[in-house]
Amino acid sequence: MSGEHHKELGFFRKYVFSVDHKVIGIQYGITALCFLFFGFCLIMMIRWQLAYPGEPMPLIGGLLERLMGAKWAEEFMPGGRMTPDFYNALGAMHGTIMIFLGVVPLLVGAFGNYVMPLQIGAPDMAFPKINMASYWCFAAGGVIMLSSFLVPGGAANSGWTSYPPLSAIAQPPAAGWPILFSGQTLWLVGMVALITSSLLGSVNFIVTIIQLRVKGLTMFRLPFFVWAQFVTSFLLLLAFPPLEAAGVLQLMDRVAGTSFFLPEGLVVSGQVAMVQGREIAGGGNPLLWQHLFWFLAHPEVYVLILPAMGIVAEIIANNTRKPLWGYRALVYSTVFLGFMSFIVWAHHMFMTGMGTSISAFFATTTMIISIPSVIILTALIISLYNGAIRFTTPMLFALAFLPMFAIGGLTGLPLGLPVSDIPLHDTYYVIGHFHYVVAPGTILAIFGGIYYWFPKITGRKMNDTLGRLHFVFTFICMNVVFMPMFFQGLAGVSRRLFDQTQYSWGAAVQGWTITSSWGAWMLGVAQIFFFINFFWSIWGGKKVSNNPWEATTIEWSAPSPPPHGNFATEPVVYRGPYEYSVPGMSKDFFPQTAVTEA
Amino acid sequence: MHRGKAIVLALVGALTMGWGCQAMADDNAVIKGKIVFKGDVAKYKRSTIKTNKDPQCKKSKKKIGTYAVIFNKKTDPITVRNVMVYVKDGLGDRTYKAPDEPVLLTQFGCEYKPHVFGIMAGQTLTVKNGDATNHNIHFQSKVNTQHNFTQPKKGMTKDLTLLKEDTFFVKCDVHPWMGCHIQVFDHPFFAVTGKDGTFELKGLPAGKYTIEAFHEKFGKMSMTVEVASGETKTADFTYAP
Amino acid sequence: MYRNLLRMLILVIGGCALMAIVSPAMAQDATAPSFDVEITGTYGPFLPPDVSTTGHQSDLLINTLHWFMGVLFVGWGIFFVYCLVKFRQRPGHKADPKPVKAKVSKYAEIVVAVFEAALLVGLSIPVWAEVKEGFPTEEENPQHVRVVAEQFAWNFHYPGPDGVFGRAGPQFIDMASNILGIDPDDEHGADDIVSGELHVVAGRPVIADVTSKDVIHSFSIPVLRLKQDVIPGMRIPVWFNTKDDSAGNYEVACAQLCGNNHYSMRALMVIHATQSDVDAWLESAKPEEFDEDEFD
Amino acid sequence: MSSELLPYTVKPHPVTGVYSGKLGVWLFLASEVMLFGAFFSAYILLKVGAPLEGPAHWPLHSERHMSWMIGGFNTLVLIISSVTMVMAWVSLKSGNFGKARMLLGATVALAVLFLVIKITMEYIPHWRDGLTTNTSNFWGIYYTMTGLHGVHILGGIVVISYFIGPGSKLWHENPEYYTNRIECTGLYWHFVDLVWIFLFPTLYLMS
Repeated sequence: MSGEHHKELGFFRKYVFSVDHKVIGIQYGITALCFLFFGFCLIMMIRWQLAYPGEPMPLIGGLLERLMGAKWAEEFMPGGRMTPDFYNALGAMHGTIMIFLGVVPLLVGAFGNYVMPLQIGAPDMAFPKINMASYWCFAAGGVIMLSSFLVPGGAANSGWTSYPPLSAIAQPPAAGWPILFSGQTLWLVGMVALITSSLLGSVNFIVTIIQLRVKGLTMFRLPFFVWAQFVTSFLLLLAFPPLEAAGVLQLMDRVAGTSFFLPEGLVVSGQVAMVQGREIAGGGNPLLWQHLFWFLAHPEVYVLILPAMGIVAEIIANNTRKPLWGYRALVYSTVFLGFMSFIVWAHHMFMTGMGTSISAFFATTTMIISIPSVIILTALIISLYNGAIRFTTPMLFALAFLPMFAIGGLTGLPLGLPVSDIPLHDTYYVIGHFHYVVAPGTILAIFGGIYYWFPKITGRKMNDTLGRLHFVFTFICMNVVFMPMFFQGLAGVSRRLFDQTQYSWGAAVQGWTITSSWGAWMLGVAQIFFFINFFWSIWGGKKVSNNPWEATTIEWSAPSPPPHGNFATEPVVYRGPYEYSVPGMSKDFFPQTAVTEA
Repeated sequence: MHRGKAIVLALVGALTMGWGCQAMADDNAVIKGKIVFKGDVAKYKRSTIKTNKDPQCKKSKKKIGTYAVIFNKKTDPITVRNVMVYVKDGLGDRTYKAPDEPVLLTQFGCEYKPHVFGIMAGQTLTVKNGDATNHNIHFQSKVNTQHNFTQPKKGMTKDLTLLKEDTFFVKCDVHPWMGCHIQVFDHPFFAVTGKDGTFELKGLPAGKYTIEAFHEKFGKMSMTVEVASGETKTADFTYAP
Repeated sequence: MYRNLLRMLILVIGGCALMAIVSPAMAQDATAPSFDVEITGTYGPFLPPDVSTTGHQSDLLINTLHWFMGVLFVGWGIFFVYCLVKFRQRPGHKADPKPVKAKVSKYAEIVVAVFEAALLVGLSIPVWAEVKEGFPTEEENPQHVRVVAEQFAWNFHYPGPDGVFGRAGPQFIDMASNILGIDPDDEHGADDIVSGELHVVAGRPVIADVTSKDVIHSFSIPVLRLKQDVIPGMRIPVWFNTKDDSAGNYEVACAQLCGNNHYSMRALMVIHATQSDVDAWLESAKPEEFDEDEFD
Repeated sequence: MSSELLPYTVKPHPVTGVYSGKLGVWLFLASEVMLFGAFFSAYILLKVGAPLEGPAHWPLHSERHMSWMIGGFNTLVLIISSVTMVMAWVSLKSGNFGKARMLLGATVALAVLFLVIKITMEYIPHWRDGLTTNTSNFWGIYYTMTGLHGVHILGGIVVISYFIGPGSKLWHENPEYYTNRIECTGLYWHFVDLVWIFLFPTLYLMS
């Protein structure tokens, strides 16, 4: 960090192993968008199997055989029909990739890295080299995860939750392959790399927000987005280590023959106390994993939603031309949400044989945590009141986020109450619920964020017509995909079924499944608008000023794109983040850094 | 070594299904015998396996029974079926090439056919689903890859090769009663007793061999047999549990 | 701006309609479940039929919650759309930065909290205590059955006429003839019956001990609103009772991913009208000798 | 990297009172507490849930063949290394780089001694006696936790060696910055010792 180099950096130092938070943010963004698309492709394949179980996949089946070779196709998609193992692998990897390689790196790694230092007026992150290390750990974890598609036996196929004993006994390494080279083991190794990445990142974020705010920027003058990143970073910092511990323990179970998650008297496929062709002692506890896993994975849910709320809040304040309603309530709710998210984890485990008192405790904490979510949503909706709403492209996405998140949040209620959870647990209702939060919720917010900050990153605006088309089709298709899932779930269809028509309740709602699948493929097609718009606008978009949205927060006072070091002179902050439509001013926005009206 | 190579050539030419080979004139020693049972036959009654979990099973085959112990009650003395007899030791460092013909393992009536069989390392094993239901094939191998795959449709086949010597059980996890026993050899001298309870190891070069019999319930038994060129010797095993 | 909104609305509705028309046309005949018997009841996009004596309570909770969610969502939605229309940017309209005094939202939040608390304390907790821990007493003459899950089958262990389960241990397991590993030397085990089907009597409570041999499964019977994860190494008792007029054939499902054939881990549950029907079935499920000459 | 250091890299922030690195290390240690906390929770859960008899039972204290003497000696080694670490930082504060370097060297030497004792006198003999990772869950978690702690020690050795060797250039360029870095390393090192101070009674003394 001591480098006093004035010379121009070479290509590699500038674009590949860069320590500039903006370059790293873009690296994160591009990589994560690729993963997001890859994860989406996986689910589009799954949707075929769900809609038309056992039918050979048109086009894609042949294409994959070409691409991956006949041997691979023979193992995973003989004759273009996917095997149940491959189906499970696609499901598990879809979840893992979307959450850990797609959405979180986009929200935290890309938006957080690029926007947050600019919004606090800092020249860079507090630890630029650690920032770079964080990105490369993430990239390594991603590569390890993806490489597991190529080992015999395929990628991890025990669900993204990887419940042992299944995950401990699944996928023994093929003869002649090193012990680490089986899908589930690679998944665990990849997770350890990703956890390291998020640990490095979260330390960096917290230190940056605490130490590097410019003069005058008190905590309550921070944009809500920064607050969201701040709380998110604490969640990542404190919730991920237990999963790392669990990952190490499961790795030991798979590699070193321990039985942390394997109880006594296990009979797998008729063999007593034999796992992966090896005798085990037994005496472990399968529920230990679930506790450690959900201790992470519930805060993880808030990691997925808080920064998205931050993005939406920024866009709404900017496009209603008035301050956010209840800024302090938003901040307090977010902090409270962060705390509470650590004591609700066992509501994912109501069906594991829980007694009344424990389930009542976790149901109560779950009901309590729903209150701040309601407050945040209400505050964002009330912010529209008395505004002058501009229907810009990012605003459309931000507005759509509100009802979508409302559906996602509300459908969490029947799952949070233990009794109504009994028929709904592990059904498509759950899938519908959390996809409404993460897909039409978070992903719409991400798109909104891309449209919103694109001018800052490139100096050009994305095309509005294409943006609107993208929005309309994405919004419709998302609902066509996920709304039927509630009906399937109520009907009793379990998740993760290779062929739900085996069950009479599954066969009864197969029509809905097909609707949902078509929605997913249409959703894929709708993204063409985005791809064209995104790549075309980088070079051909309309050139705009430094502050095209007439926004108040600090990032808009920097040049677009910001140079190395971000600000020509260190900015000073004089007021809160959302001083829009201040009475008596000629312009309807009053930037944080402006001394007086310019 | 010369003789060994000759055998290999002969095998390549004329081997069918792993055992039974047309050997050259001086490699034609034969060891044959039967597997006799002395003991209480009534103790090992077979019972019907209830397949009503999956109605498709009955559509292929009306009734199936437990398979661990099957006697040939009509032979005299009573002999045991599904015993694997093979040369354990005595072939020295001769090497044998696996035949091109695949070994077929069929799932029919929710039962494996054959129930016990041998295969040479490198030989193709074709697994076929003959039922209109979903079968899962789970190898409990120790040395070879522990294949675990599914054949959801009737008529599906999959070719596998097992590369190393191994003895293991194969199970269907969808129909838990289904099981079969595979032994992988690096030579062609093995046989499984059938309805007459006899076995024959043909085409052996002259020499002193340890032959072993294996039954999944009664275990292993071995004896030493010396054969001269062209000679036929009898080696009977008796299980008396 | 109005025209833009209108255009978008048309696109949204038109798109939805198009999808709704096109997609079911692509539907195929769903493969019928492959049991020999007909499954009782009609199934559709809402809750499946309920044949248990307790299920109406969770149904009540689910229905109440959905009405509540609907009211909240519509309320939010009306306000949302009102804001979008009323406060759209247009010439002559300016934003008013003064924070509105929104008493309504505060009251709404309090109502939400109180309603949730009421459902939790009034319905969820007591019903959970009843469903999960309110086991029938011996006076109510419950039927006892052991449920042993394995990849990928449900095994139901009936104690036989003596009413006592035979001792079981992994060392006795033979997958073809003794799938649960019942000790052959235990006299209580001699009359035990093991089957892949669950047979119960309408109106007689059932206590089932669920265990697993290998991985985590979930014992799920949607028509009974029953679901219990099956954890290896743990023996978890569950209970249920069926309505008097519920005789018929139903499905038992596995609701927790348990491996590649998770989807085919399905069993038949038969609710008989009378105890004698169950006894007759148990008699028929006894092991019988296999005559190899006839069938080989 | 800009030509100047970021603000508060060396000097403490006027409001928070710490420089960025120190805050970062404290946050990192908070995360480490969660990591080892999870392992200790797993230990307790496994111990409580272990079968009472049979091969997988939790070995009694007398069955463990673990000498509290070796463990105790190792504890002492680590405590001394913590002291040398603090002394190194104190010497840097008073500007005595030579002495600090020697003390850092001593810290590394003690850390290596710890690992050598751990491996040659415990791991290898235990493994030879057939006490391996799949003997029982006690041995599994013993190897996992001490192994993870060993990895932390190894990490410390690498970092301190770097500051003795190539990293020491910084002392001549910016002594305060260098001193800060040694302080951060020291914080980490004390934490690693602290983990051992929890591990030692848990694994060696409690029955």
